[in-house]
Amino acid sequence: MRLVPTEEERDLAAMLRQLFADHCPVAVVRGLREPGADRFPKRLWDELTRAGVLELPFAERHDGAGGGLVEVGVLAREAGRALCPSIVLGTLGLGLAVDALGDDALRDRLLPGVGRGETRGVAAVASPWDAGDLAPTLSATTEGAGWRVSGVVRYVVDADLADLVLATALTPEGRTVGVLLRPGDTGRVEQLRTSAGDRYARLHVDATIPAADVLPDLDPEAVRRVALTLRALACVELVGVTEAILDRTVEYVRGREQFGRPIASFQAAQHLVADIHIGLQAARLTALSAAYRLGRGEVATRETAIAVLHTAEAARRASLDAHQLHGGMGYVLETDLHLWSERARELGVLGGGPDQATRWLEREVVDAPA
Amino acid sequence: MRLVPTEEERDLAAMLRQLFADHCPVAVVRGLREPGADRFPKRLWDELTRAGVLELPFAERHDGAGGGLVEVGVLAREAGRALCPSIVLGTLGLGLAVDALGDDALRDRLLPGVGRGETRGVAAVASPWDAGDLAPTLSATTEGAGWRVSGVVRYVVDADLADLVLATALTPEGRTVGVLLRPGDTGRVEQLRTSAGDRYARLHVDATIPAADVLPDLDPEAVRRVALTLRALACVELVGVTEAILDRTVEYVRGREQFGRPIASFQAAQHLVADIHIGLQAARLTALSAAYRLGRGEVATRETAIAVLHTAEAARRASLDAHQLHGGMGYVLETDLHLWSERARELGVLGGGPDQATRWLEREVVDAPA
Amino acid sequence: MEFALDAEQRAWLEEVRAFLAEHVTPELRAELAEHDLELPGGEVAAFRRRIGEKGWFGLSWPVEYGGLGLGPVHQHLLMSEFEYWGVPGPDLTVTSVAPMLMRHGTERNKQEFLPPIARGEMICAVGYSEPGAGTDLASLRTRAVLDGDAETGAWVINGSKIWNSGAQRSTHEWLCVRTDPEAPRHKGISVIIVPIDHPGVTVRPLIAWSGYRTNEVFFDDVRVPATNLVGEANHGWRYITGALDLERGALTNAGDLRRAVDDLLRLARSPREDGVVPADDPQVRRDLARLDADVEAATLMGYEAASMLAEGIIPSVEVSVEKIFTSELRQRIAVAALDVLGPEGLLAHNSAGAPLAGRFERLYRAAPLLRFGAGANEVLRDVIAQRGHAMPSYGR
Amino acid sequence: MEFALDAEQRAWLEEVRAFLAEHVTPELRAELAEHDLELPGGEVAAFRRRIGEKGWFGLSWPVEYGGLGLGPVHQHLLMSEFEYWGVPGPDLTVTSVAPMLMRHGTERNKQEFLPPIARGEMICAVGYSEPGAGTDLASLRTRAVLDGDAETGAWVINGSKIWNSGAQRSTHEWLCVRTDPEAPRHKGISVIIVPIDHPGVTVRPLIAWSGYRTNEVFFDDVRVPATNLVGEANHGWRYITGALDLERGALTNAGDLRRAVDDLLRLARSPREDGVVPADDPQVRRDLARLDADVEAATLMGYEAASMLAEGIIPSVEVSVEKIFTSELRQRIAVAALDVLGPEGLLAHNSAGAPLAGRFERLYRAAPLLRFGAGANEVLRDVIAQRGHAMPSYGR
Repeated sequence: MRLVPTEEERDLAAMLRQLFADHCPVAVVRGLREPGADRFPKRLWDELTRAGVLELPFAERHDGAGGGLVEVGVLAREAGRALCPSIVLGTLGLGLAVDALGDDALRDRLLPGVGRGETRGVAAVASPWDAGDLAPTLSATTEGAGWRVSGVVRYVVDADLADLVLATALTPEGRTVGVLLRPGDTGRVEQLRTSAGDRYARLHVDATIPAADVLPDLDPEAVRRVALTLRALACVELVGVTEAILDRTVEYVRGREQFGRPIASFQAAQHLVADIHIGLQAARLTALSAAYRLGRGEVATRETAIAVLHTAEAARRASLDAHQLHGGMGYVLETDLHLWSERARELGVLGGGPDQATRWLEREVVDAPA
Repeated sequence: MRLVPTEEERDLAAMLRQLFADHCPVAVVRGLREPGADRFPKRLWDELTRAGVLELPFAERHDGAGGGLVEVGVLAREAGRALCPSIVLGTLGLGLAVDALGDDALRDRLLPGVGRGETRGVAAVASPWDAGDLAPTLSATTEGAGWRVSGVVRYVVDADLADLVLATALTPEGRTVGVLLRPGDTGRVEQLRTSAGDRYARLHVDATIPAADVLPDLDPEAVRRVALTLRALACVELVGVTEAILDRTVEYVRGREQFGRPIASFQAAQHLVADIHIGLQAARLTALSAAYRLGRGEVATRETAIAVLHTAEAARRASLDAHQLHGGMGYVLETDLHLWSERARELGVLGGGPDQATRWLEREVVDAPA
Repeated sequence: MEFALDAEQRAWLEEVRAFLAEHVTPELRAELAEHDLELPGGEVAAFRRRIGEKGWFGLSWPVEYGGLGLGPVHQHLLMSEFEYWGVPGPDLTVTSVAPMLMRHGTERNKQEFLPPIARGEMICAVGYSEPGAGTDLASLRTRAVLDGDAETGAWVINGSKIWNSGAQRSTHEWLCVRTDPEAPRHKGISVIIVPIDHPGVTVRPLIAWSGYRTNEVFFDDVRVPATNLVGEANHGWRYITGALDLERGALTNAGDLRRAVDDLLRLARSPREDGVVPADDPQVRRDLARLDADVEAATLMGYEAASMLAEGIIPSVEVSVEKIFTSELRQRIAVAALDVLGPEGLLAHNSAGAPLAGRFERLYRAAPLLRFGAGANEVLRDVIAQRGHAMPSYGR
Repeated sequence: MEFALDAEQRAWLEEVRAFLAEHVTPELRAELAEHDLELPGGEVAAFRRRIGEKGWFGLSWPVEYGGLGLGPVHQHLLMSEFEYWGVPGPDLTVTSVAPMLMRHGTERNKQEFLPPIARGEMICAVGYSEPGAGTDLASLRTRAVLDGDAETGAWVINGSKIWNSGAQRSTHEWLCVRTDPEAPRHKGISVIIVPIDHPGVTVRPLIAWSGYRTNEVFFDDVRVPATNLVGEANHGWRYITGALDLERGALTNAGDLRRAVDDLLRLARSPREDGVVPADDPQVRRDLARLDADVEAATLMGYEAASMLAEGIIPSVEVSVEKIFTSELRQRIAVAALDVLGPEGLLAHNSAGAPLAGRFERLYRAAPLLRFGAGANEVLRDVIAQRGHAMPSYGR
């Protein structure tokens, strides 16, 4: 137990924070949401690639930087702070999934391109309602040298920006295989609108894909670990989002006066801030703990559930109380607070929010023998 | 809809408040808890009887005052404020149960004695864990001119002070009958200790009782209405308890200084008080609403469930935050706050607390068609 | 106390419901969904005319001012029902501005302004808050200077107001201004009625997170007749604070909350896209039951405040409680909906495939407003403690 | 960051557990259940001796003062485990008083007092709060006046202290007094060690709602040697506020909370008297899962604070968070137990038939203490805002 960051972790965080400050200002984030805008953050992507961000967790033989999930966590947290567009962590998630579920040939084929920023994508291996639900919604049967894959994959984030989507499919024998989908080529992409733009899609799949794009006979435990890892990283990202909300809010109330004194000098305002801080401390520790344990190869269902509970609730509280502390000044679109609020909302929902996490935890804790 | 008290209701409340102030000071309440003390509040009982309190809801033909459940509610609330010993409302509850479930002969026989304070007792017609669970824990079979009754009635309040306990029993044919038990005569009374003294008992029943003490073929709806009525009146009593806690606490923080100013001048203290007040407003309205509807003959399961939820939670919050606002000065036994805290705890539990009430409400609201 | 509607109240509620059943047409709903209140001359305007024909804008006004002379409970029942149906009913012009005019206006004010309000021709935006002041109304800095005498002169107005909802579709501004800069902050404030199309008035839209449009309104040497002053000069603080309690009560019936929980119950009983029926899940059931209990409490709070008003008691602490309780409950409903709906609840309001056209997606964005708006909940908690329990001011 | 025990930490925890498995006998448990800590010379005293033999009272002291020189993480592991087992471990005398002596005491203080503390012979009650002052330590009024010089004279002490837990079983009072009444309130405070059996010291018992005994202690012309002054006169505020952060950390590990939730889980899996198995109920399951999640967070908070101390960082904001979080969680556990157990949960602590001997009945009564004690949570929330986020004092 050593719950203080190492010097390397601090340095990495500082480097990333500067990188995002320089290349992911809020204007970039706003711009991607505008109707009709190109949703791909080209310049930011290039800078991140140049800094090696996308190769962070992969082995050196795949041109990676050899980092672990702790380092990816540092990235996710800073990305959350800066509201880094989701295609970045999504693509890293695709890489992590390929790394965990693929064979060496697939890793050799895909990871260098992910690391260099040439291949974009996302992994969609669990239910968007429940990261603990791994039942595939696609079916796959061998067809000649390839596989016939059909069905619908729901609520895929950034499918419009993805070269590859890694999903799972059920074979007639009841085995689960991984399939690399190419949105557009492998079926219709039905975009779904959110308040932050057309970020989700239903992938209607009906295509024959080559055997090389199929990951046969997945180990259910491994798939579960991937699904939980992606959910846990979203928790860490959410910690960053919440930290940014807290910082912005404190800055605002320290500068703004009401009734002839700074809002920050009211005890009620201080206690709202303190409660955000308390929730955040629980969120930060539990999210990092989950990522750490998954990084060691554990199927940390309990820790991930706890992280979801704490991060989602801390983020909701922080975001809604930040609106309260800002009053009207944080409620109009021109002041940007809503950008963080919406990200906080989304990250607390996709893959299952607190209710869903409690269900996992009941099974882990209440049903387990004392 | 007219949610302001009538002048008669206000007058009755004022009369009762004065009565309790004169004859139920906190010293009386403390005294009844002392180890070895006589648990029967003789002088208070006599004063209440003299004032006609115990005949309040019964018809004039039974020597009653002809009031309704709204008047009993006024009494319950003032009784709660003053921590009036539970044998008072318990005996009234017995009377209400006899009135609702008995025939005219039984009413004629028992109600005048209840009203005059000559017959004490309690009704125990539902599970102490769940007032919605009416399954009898006694069995009864005819035996000669009487009935053989056996089994255990659990968590009967004030059985040691009761002349009569009205419970229910299951016949071999699966019908529910009411039985009037005479603790001691009809079986062993096993006293159970609480922090407020030996207030509960398990009644181990194994006796033959005369047919006149059996209420045959009870209407399940009527039993349910009695059980809910007793639970709802406990909610109203709990409102009084909570009001007293709030009043005491406000008085304390207005008088006490910390850091050179009254505690009451801290915004955090004001907001704790405001939140108690808010909870209390919800508790008061929902408890009175439930009692009103039951008094009109409705089986107000939904309203009673809502009352339990709001009153129990408001009372817990009030009591625990009152301790917080009092600090150590409310935590030592000599300052009496714990007397209200324990009553708040008990009334929020017996017959089912918020969890149990939510279960009722789920059936009423979620399962009902839209 | 009576916790049930009496025969007259039931009849009134039936009348209101019959009206709504007749006039809330699919066309009106479609227009509201697409344009909110922003389409002039359309279905909403027609619906307003129908309300006016019933005399319901003046529902609670005394008969002498052309009202129906009905009481606060009637008004509450109507407002709650309109909120439940999600359609616009009597607004602040008739529930707050007109009563202030009746209570505090000069005879000339009443003759000039009440008839057009009753006809629905005059609609006021309420100009209280200023940029930089928020809930702290007393610090307002918009100035009005009298040029000439009180009969024939003119007020010259400079300054700006924020959170000026509906200014873009109003005919007048009910404007709080400082007329005596030397007086202490709560003194020296007056109310002046300003035609919104007067030269020097500029309306700048502000779009809220909920998508709702409000405005910042600028006054640049705006001249209005001296007789547009409401009541007496420098007494405005008393007029508006008295009205705020009433306004708060009117703003915070539980009609929309009852509807939200009913809608959520309905959604929860149908299968989601992943096949799950949320209402089968124990946690969802518990949350829904809990929300029902809270809406019931909120509903009773509304009846209580209306009953008190009917007795001539100003329920200032009670409506503070109600406002806090309902605004925080609204937020909890929105949060619960997130967990009930999962990713489907993130689909944008009015977008294809969003459950109930995304009403809960929007509710999450709309809910914060009433916690900080119309008197921030922190300030109202102070009110409860200080006015309700004589706890001392901490020197605000 | 490392979220798992390393090999050395695991070994240490095993050693602590082995010790407890050997020495927490049924006899010790029985004595604690009946007498708490109040039976002199019995099992508890023997248990304390065994701890002393292991050197664990001086676990975290430097080797030069006879300690083991182990770090904060070791201490945290030990304290948490003792709390989990529900047995008394190193107390404030060794975790708070002794470190203050080491850091601030004179050479003579150290020679005189540290050895008997290490041997377990000297036990201090901590006299900070006074009647009428609560959390506001700086307003203390107990006076000490020096009669004679600083070497050979005596301090003459008058006043009283409240919430003096354990005074009835202590040998000394670690007493905060005012030695310069002219100085500003945070100045002019000193710490003096007073043998509790000195003439003029009176200990009056105060029984708390939890059944726990604390005391009010009166000092009436009590004379102690001038050399019993700790460190320098009038510097006491600095000594004790530095220590309070450490004390708060030591007071608020999550060991007892983990145990409480484990106990509640165990109870919930067995049938109640009405035949219901609470853990089969969806609501109970949800509550228990939620409590488990919160205890996990509290546990990590404890490790974090210990890790920071091990790095030489004083975690003053972090332990304020931990103290608030754990104290409010303890109360939520007690409230949850009420609903899980129903009327059985009302049976008195140590009474026949009460589930787990009524531990949850007592927990409900015990839980409030740590919300207002050891720094009221309201004050600590101010600390988080002001020290953690540079929000301005509101003039307290």
